[in-house]
Amino acid sequence: GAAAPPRGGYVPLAKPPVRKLAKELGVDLHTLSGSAEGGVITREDVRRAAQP
Amino acid sequence: MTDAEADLVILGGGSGGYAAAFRAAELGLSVTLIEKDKLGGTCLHRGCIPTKALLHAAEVADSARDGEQFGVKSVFEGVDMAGVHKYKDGVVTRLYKGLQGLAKAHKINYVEGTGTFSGGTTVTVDGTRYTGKNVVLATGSYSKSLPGLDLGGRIIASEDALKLDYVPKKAVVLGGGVIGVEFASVWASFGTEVTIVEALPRLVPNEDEFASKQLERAFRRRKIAFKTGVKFTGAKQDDNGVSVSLESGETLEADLLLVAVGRGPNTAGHGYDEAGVQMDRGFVLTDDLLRTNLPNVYAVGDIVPGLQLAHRGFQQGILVAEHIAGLDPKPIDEAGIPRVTYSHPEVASVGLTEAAAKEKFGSDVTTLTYDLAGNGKSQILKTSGAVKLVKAPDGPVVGLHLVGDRVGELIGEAQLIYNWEAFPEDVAPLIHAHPTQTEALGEAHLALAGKPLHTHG
Amino acid sequence: MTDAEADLVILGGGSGGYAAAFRAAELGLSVTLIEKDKLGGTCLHRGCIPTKALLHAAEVADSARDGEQFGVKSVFEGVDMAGVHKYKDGVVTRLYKGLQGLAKAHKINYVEGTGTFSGGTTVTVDGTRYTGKNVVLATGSYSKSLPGLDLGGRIIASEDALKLDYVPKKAVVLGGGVIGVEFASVWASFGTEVTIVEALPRLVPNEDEFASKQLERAFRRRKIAFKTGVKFTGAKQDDNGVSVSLESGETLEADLLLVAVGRGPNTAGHGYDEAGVQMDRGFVLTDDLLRTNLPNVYAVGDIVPGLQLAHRGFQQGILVAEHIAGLDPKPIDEAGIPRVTYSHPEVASVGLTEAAAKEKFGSDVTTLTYDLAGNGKSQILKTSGAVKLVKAPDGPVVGLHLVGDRVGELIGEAQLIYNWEAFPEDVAPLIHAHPTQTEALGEAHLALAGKPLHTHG
Ligand SMILES: Cc1cc2nc3c(=O)[nH]c(=O)nc-3n(C[C@H](O)[C@H](O)[C@H](O)COP(=O)(O)OP(=O)(O)OC[C@H]3O[C@@H](n4cnc5c(N)ncnc54)[C@H](O)[C@@H]3O)c2cc1C
Ligand SMILES: Cc1cc2nc3c(=O)[nH]c(=O)nc-3n(C[C@H](O)[C@H](O)[C@H](O)COP(=O)(O)OP(=O)(O)OC[C@H]3O[C@@H](n4cnc5c(N)ncnc54)[C@H](O)[C@@H]3O)c2cc1C
Repeated sequence: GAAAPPRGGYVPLAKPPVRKLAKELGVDLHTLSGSAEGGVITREDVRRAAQP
Repeated sequence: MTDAEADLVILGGGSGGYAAAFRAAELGLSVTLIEKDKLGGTCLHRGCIPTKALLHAAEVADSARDGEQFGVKSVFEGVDMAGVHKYKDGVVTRLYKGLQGLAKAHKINYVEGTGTFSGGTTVTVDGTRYTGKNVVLATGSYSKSLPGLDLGGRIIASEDALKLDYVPKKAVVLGGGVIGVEFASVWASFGTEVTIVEALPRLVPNEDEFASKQLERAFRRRKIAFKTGVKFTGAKQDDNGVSVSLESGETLEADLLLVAVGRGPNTAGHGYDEAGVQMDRGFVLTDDLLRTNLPNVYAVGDIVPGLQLAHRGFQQGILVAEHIAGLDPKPIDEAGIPRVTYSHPEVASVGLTEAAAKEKFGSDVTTLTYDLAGNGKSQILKTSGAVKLVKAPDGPVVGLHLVGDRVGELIGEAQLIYNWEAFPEDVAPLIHAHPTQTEALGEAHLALAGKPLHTHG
Repeated sequence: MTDAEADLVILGGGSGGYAAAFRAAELGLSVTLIEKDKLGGTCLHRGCIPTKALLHAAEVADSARDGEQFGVKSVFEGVDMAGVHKYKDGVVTRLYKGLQGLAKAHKINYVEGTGTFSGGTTVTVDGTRYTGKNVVLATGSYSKSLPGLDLGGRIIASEDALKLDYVPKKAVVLGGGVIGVEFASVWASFGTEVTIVEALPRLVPNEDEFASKQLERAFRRRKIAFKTGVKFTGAKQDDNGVSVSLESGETLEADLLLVAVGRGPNTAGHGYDEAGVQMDRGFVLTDDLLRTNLPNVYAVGDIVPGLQLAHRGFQQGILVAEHIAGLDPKPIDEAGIPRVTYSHPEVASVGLTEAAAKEKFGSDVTTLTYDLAGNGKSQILKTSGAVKLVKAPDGPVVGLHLVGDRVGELIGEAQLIYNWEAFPEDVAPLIHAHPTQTEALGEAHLALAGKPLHTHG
C-alpha cells in the first residue's frame, strides 16, 4: 500500500534491558550521553548515573 | 508432639508454596512446608501437567488422523485411555520425584498433614504448632460450580475429567475459558462431539477479542460447537445421559457435562477468617509485596486475586522469600505474566489487550496483525492463526497476542519484549531464523516499525 | 531492446536479492531485479522450505509410529512419496505466489533472464543493459562435491534428494553439517538405514561441542549411524548400489550417497572476475556494510563469506537497501544471527560457542547447562536435550545453545537475550509460562543468576 509507514516513536539509545534497568534505578536516560559506539548508553553508564 | 520453629512456615505445597520454600532455603532460611496431599499441588497432579499430557496425546491423534495431508500413510484407530493415563501418570510421577528430590536437597522440613492457621505466625497440624518468623498462606483453589448444579455422576469438574477411563461420545463443556477450551480441544481430537457453552459473548473472554475470533474460527473448522452469550439454566442426568438446558430454551443432550466455570480460592476452614485475615469474596487481599493485613503473614498463588497460573505462583513465592530474606524484590507487573491456552490451536498473550491499552493510553494506541498465512513454518505445520501487536502511542509494545498451533512457545520472546518495554524498532533489526514461527513475531515488529519484509507495506 | 536505468539493479532473486529489492522499493527507490530461474531462489525452491516440509512429514511419521507411547492407537504404514511431494510442493507454491505478489506490490521491475555483471554498475541480460545507481550481487551458492566425486546416478546432492520418488533402504550421507544431518534425520524417520560420514571429529562441527554430543546421543538412540573424524576416499556405483570407501579401510554399501559437504559461492561466469570484483576462493569480499571493492557495487547472501543462511541474506539485503537509501544502518553482528538445524532433535544456537567465548574473554567465561529432563513440556513431548548458556566474565550472556525437539522456536527469545546483551539477572525475574519449553531457558537464567528454581542449587 501507499500509506505512510507507522511512526515508531522515540527509542532512547540503549538496549531494552538497559532501559529497564535505568527505570528500576530511577535513572533518566535523557540526561545521559552514551559511552558506547554511536552514543549508545551502556549498563555501566546507567550504573554510574545511579550512584549517589 | 513438641512445637517447632522456623524462619518460614508455609501452608500448602503447590506452585506458590514450594517456590517460596525453595527460594527461602536457598537464601539460608529454615523452612517448614505443610501439605495435606501431594507436593506440587494442583498444577502438577490435577492441572497444568496432566492436561498438557492429554493435549499432547490429542496432537498425536490428530497427526495420525491427518497423515495423508503430509504424504504419510498413518492410521488412527482410536484412543486407548488406559494407555493415555499410563503416559500422563508417568510424566507426573517423574516430575513429582524430581520435586521431592529438590525439597530434600533444600532441606525443607516437609510436614504431611492438614494445617490450620492459628493466628500470629503459627500453623497447627494435628495439635503440633509450627511457628515461623513469617507465614505464607498458599492453599490454592478448587473447581467451582454454579448454584443448583451439583457435581457427581455425569456432571464432572476437571479433576474427574482427567481420570475418565473412556472417551465420551458427546460432551457439553460449561465455560469457554482456558480449562473448558483445553478439554473441548482434547475430546474433539479423541473423537467426541463437543459443545461449549459460555455466558460471555466469546470464547477465552479474558483474551483480546482478536484471539477469541481466531480461536472460534479454528474451532468451527474443527467442528467444535460453541454457544456464546447464553446462560446455562439447569442440568438433569439419568442412566442414559445428561441434558443441559440453556436460557435460550435450547436443550443439549450429552454423555457428560464438564463444569469449567472458574476456580474459587481455597480459604475456608483453615482458620483464616478467625485469625482476621482480610479477604474479599474468599480471596486473600495483599499489597504488591504479597503481604496480608496481618504482620509477617503473606499469601501467594490462586488465593490472591488475579491470574490463576502456576508460574504466577512461582513468581510470587520467589518474591515473598526474597522479601523475607531482606532482599529488595520488585513488585510483579501482573500484565507481564505470560498466558497460554494449550488448545489446538494455541492462544498465547502477554501484556495488554487492545481494549485495555486504549483505556490506559487513549485511542492513539496502534495495532498490527500479521497472518500466519505468510509464515512459512506455520504453512508447513498447516496451522492458521495470527500475531497481533499493541503499541502505546510513541511508546513500546504493550501487548502481544498469538493464535496458532505451537505459538505458546513464542511467548518467551514476547515476554521479554513486553517486560523490557521494547519498541518495534528494537526488535526489527533482529531478523528471525528462517523458517520458524518466531518469524511471525519478527515480521509483525518489522511492519510496526514501518519496514515490512514479507508483508504488503 | 532499449537499455534501462534504475536506482538499484540486483542480480539474483534469492533471499538476499529480494530482501534488498523489497526494502529499497519501500524506501522509494526504483529497482530492477534479475533472476534466471525462480523468485525466491534456493531457500524457497530447493532449500529451507522443501527440507522443512520433509522434516515435518518425518515428524508425522515418527509420531504415528510412536503413538502407543502416548496411548494413541496409531499405525504407521510407510510413506507415500508422491503424497509427500504434493504436500511439499503445495507449501512452496503458496509461498511462491505470496512472494510474487509482494514483488508486484513493490513495483519491482522483475527481469527474467541470466545476467552478467558488465562492470561499472551495469548488468547485461540478453544484450539489454541494466544500469543502476547501485548494483547488488546476490547470485547465491551451489552444492559442492569433493575432488574425484562426480554427482550423478546414485550419487546425489540435496537438490536431487528433495525430488527422490522413493525411500532408499540404505543411504550414506557424506557430511555431518546442517544439511547432511537434516536429510539423515528425514530418511531415518521414513525407514532408511542411514550412515553419516564426517571428516571432522563431530556432527554439526560448527556448533558448541555440547550440542554435537547431545545430537550424537540422540542419533545413536535413533539408530542413525555416524562415523566422525574419518575421511572419505572414493565411491563406486553400479545398478545395485553405491559403495563408499573410507580412509579407515572400511567400505559402506548403500542405495544412495548424498553429498552434503558444503555449498560454494556461485560467482563464476557472471562477469565478476572480469569486472575486477575482489574475491577470495570464489567468495566476494565486502566491508561490514556489504560494499565490494568496486564503487556502488554491493554483495549479499551466500556469496559473501560467513553463515550461509536465508535470514542472514534477508538482513544483509535490508542493510544494503537502507544504506543506499541514505539511512544509517548498523553493521550486522554475524554471531547474533540465529542458527537452527531442524533435525529430530533440533539444534539451535545464537552467539558464541564456549570455545569462541573463551578465546574472546579468557578462561573466566562461565557456562550453565540445564537438562530438559527437568522441563515438564519436554517430558510431555518425550524429548531429551539441554540448554547451555555461556556468559562473559562480569558480562552478559554471550552464547545460547539448545538441543531438543522443537527448540528451534526458542531461538527467538535467545536472539533477543544475546543481541540485547542481557544479563542473567535481567531474565531471571521473568518467570516463564508453565508448562512450556521456554521454561528451560528461564530456569537456566535463574540458575546462572544464582537463584535456581527447579534445579539443585
Ligand atoms: C485443569 C487445570 C489446568 C491448569 N493448567 C495450567 C497451566 O497449563 N498453566 C498454568 O500456569 N496454570 C494452570 N492451572 C492453574 C494452576 O494449577 C494453579 O494456578 C496453581 O496450581 C496454583 O498454585 P497454588 O500454589 O496457589 O495452589 P495449588 O497448586 O492448588 O496448591 C495448594 C496446595 O495446598 C494444599 N492445601 C490446601 N489446604 C491445605 C491445608 N489446610 N493444609 C495443608 N495443605 C493444604 C493442597 O493440597 C495443595 O497441594 C491449571 C489448573 C487446572 C485446574
Ligand atoms: C538443502 C538446503 C537447506 C537449507 N535450509 C536452510 C534453512 O532451513 N534455513 C536457512 O536460513 N537457510 C537454509 N539454507 C540456506 C539458504 O537456502 C541460503 O542461505 C539462501 O538461499 C541464500 O540466499 P542467496 O540470496 O544468497 O542465494 P540463493 O537463494 O541461492 O539465490 C540466488 C539466486 O540467484 C539466481 N542467479 C544466480 N546467477 C544468476 C545470473 N547470472 N543471472 C540471474 N540470476 C542468477 C539463482 O537462480 C537464484 O535464484 C538451505 C540450503 C539448502 C541447500
